[in-house]
Amino acid sequence: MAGFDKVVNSYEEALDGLEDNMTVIAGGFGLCGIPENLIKEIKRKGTTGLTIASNNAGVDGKGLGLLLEEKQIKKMIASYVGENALFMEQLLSGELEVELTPQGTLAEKMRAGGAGIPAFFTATGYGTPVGEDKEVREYNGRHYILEEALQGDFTIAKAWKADRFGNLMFRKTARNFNPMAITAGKIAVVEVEEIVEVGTLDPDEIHLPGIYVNRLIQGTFVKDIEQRTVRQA
Amino acid sequence: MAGFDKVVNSYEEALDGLEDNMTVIAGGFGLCGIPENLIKEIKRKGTTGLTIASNNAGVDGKGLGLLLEEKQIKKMIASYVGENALFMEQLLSGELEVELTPQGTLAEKMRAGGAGIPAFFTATGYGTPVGEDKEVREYNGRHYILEEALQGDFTIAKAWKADRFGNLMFRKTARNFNPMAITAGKIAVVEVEEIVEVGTLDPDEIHLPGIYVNRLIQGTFVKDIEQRTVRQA
Amino acid sequence: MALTREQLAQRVAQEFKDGYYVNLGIGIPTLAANYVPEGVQVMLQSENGLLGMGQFPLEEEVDADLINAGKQTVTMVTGASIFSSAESFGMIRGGHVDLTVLGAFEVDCQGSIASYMIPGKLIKGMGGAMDLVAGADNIIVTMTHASKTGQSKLLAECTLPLTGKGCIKRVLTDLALLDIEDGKFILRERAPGVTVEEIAKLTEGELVIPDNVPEMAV
Amino acid sequence: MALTREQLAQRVAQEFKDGYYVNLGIGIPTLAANYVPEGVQVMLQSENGLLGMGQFPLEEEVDADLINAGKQTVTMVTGASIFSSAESFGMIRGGHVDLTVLGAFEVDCQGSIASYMIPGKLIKGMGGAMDLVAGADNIIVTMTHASKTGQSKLLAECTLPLTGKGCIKRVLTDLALLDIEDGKFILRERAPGVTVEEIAKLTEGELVIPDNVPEMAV
Repeated sequence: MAGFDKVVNSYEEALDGLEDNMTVIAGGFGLCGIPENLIKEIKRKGTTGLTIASNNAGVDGKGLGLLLEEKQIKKMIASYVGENALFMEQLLSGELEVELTPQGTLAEKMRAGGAGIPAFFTATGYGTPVGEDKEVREYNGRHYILEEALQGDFTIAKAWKADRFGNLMFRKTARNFNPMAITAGKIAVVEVEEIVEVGTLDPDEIHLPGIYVNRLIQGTFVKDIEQRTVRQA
Repeated sequence: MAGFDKVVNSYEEALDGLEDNMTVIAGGFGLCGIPENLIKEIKRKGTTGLTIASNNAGVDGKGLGLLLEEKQIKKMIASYVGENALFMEQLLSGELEVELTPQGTLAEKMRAGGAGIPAFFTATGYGTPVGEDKEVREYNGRHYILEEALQGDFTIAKAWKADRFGNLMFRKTARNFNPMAITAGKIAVVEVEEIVEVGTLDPDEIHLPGIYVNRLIQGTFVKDIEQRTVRQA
Repeated sequence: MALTREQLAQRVAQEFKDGYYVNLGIGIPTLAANYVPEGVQVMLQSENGLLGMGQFPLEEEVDADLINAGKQTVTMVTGASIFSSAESFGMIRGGHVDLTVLGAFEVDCQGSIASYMIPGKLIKGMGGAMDLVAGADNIIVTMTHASKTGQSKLLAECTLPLTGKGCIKRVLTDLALLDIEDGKFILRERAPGVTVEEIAKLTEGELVIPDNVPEMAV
Repeated sequence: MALTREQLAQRVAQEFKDGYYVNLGIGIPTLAANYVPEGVQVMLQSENGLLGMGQFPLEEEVDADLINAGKQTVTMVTGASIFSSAESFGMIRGGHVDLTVLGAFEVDCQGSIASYMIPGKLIKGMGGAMDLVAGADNIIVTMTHASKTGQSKLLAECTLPLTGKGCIKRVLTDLALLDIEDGKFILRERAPGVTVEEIAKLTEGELVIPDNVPEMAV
C-alpha cells in the first residue's frame, strides 16, 4: 500500500501543521456526525485564534464547545449558535466574533469552495441582514445576492466507513455537512469508525471519493445526543 | 401505494405534455446511460423545434441522432458533437443551431438549475469564445466568467434501479449527467432497468431522492457501445 | 376562541395534499404531522439531510446518527433517503419541496417575515429558515396573531430583522387564516367564535375583509 | 530524432509522482498510463465520472455502463469510485486532480492553448478540455513541435480559438520539453539527438535557452 494510503496513526499526526489563526472547516450538524476526537485534539494542542466554519458551535462542554473553554476560537461562521451559554458570554464580551450564515448558503459556500466556484447567486438572505453590502441581481423577476465560496486551511470531518484510499461512506444524518466540508479544506482530515481494505467498498456506493481526503484516522466515538426524544411502544 | 408512486405504464404517458419548441434536458454521456427508449418515443411522437441540452448529440441513427433524422431538434446545447455526420450536415445548412458549452460548465449549469442557483462564476472558458459577452470578475488574481443556470420543460434520463417513489440508483459511468439533469427538469421523466418495492433500497445508498422524479418507467435497453475496446487475455 | 396549538396544527394539516413533500419547522408546524388527513400521504423533509422523517424512536431504536433539524432523535419511514446538507438545500432552494410551514415573530403585508432574531436579546442564528423562505413558493407561517399585550404581529412593515423579504403568501394565526396579495392581508377564514372585528382590531397591516369569511373547520 | 508517440508517453510518465491523481486526455496522454515508473502509483480520473480507471476489458468483461471520456470500454482498478459529472468537474475545477495531460493544436508563450476548434473545418466541441485547463495547476500539453510543413505550433500568440487563456506552464513536444514563464518559453530538455538550433528554428514564440539543456532520458 503506497501512494494513496491516507491512514495516519495518531491524532497528533492527523492535525500536524495546524497553526494559530488558521481557518478550519468542521463537519457535523449539532452534535451529530461531528469529528469529536479531532476537536479534542485541537483542544489538547492548544491552537488559538481559530476561525471555524461549522453549522453549529457545539454545546457547553461538547463538540466545538470544548474549544470555547480555553478561548481557542476567534471567529465562528455558523448558521445556529443557540444552546451554548459560554458562546453567548464570549460573544457579548467581544472575545468572540460570529458571522451568521444561512444553513443552505453555508453548505453551498463549502461546496463552491471545493468545486472551484468562487461565487454564486442565491435568493437566500436577500433583503435581510445577511444581504447587506452584498451585490443584488434580478433573474426572472426574483432578487438574488452574490455569496462567495469558503475554503479552509484544514477541514476536520467525520465519516462512518472508509477504505485506506480515503473513499468514504457516511451513515444516516451524520452525513450532513461532512462531504462538502471535506472538499473545501486544503488539508482534509477525516476520522472514521472503521477502516476497511481497499476494494471492499462498491465503487457505486462510495459517498465521497478519496481524492478529497488527505489524512484518515480510525477513532472511537461517544456520539452525544442533544435531544433524546422517544415514543412509548 | 398512493401519493408518491411515480410509476407510469407507457412511454406515451411518460412523455405526455411534451410539446413542440420545448426545452428538454437529456442525461447520458455518449451512448452511455442515455434514455434510449424515451428518445425513441420523442421520435415516434414527432415533437419538433426542440432545444435539447445534453453532453452529446448521439451518433448517426442512435441516441439523440434519431431525432436529427426527422429534424426534430432546433438547437443543441452540448459539449461535444463529433461522431455525427447528420448533425454536421444540418449544422452547416443552418437547420440546426448549436451552443457549445464546456462539459463541466454544462454539468454545473444543470446542477444550478435544479438547486435554485441562477448563476455562478467559473474559470472555465475565460478568454475563449465561450467567455465572449459574458461578465468577467477577478477573485484572488484569477479570472472567472458568469454562467447562468439551465432548466428544462422536461428532463429525460436513465437510471439503473428505482423504487416506486422514484428513489434512484445509477450503475457505473452510466450515472454521468443523469442526476443533475433530473433535478433541472420541470417534469423529470426517468426510465430504469428495474423497479423495486419501496423499502428495498437502503436510504444511505440512494443516489438521487425521489423528490426530483415526476414519472418513472421500466424499460428494456440495447445499450449500444461507441468504442468497444478490449484487451487480449 | 383563539385556536389551540393542536387546532393550529390541524388547520395546517388541511393544506397537505396527497404526494406533498413538506418541510415542517420546529413547534406547531411539527405537530401538524399528527393530523395528516385520511387518504393523504406526505413525506417530511428534514433539512439536515433526510427525506422521509418518521416518528420518534422507541427507546431501543434511538440512534445518535439519526436526528432531525431540531436535533431530536427520529426514525425514517419506508422509502426515506439520506443526503448531504448541500443536496438538501439544493432541494429546498430549487423549489422541490411542495410546502414549508414555519413560525415567525412578525409578518407584514408585503410578505416579509421576521423570525430569527430580536436585537438586544441573545443571538441564536437563522439556521435553515432563510433558505426555506427563499426557496419555497408555498409557505404557511403559523404564529399568534398578537402578543400577550395585544400588539399585532401582522404588520404594515416588520420591525425586526427580516428572515425573508416579500416571500410569504399565507399566514395562519390563532385567530385567522390570511393570504397576502398586493400589499394587503386578505382575511380568508376565522377561528371558530372569533369575529371579523376582533381580527381587524389586532391586524396592523392593511386588511381586506371579503363579504364572506367562513369559520375554520377544526 | 523527434520523439515517437511511445517516447512522448514515456517522458510524460516521468512527471507522475507517487499518489498522483491524473487526468489523461485522448491519444498520447492516454498512452502514458503504460509507462508509470517503478514504485509509483497513480490513479486515473476520467471526467465522465470515474476515479480509478483501469485497462481495457477482456472481451467477456465488456460493460456498456463502464466507459472512459473517449467513450471506450474500460475497467476499474481496486479502490475506484464512481460519481456524477457535476462531482467530477467539481473535482477538476476545484484543483483536486494533481496532473492533467492533454494535446493541443497550438500553445503560446502567454500560456494560452488552442485545442478544440479549427474554424472552417468541422466543429466538434471542447468536451471537458476547457474545464481541465481552467481547473488544473499542473498541466502538461503534449503536441508536435511544428506542423508537417514546418509551421511552429509554439507561438507568440495562438491563432486558433482558445481553449484556455494563460493557464499552461509546461509543454512537451516531439522535440523538446519547455516551461512557460513570464511570457517566454524556457527550453528545459531536448529530444535525444535534436539540437538547440533545430528547436529554436521551429519555435515562433520567444524562447529562452539556458546554458545547459540536457537530453531527455527516454
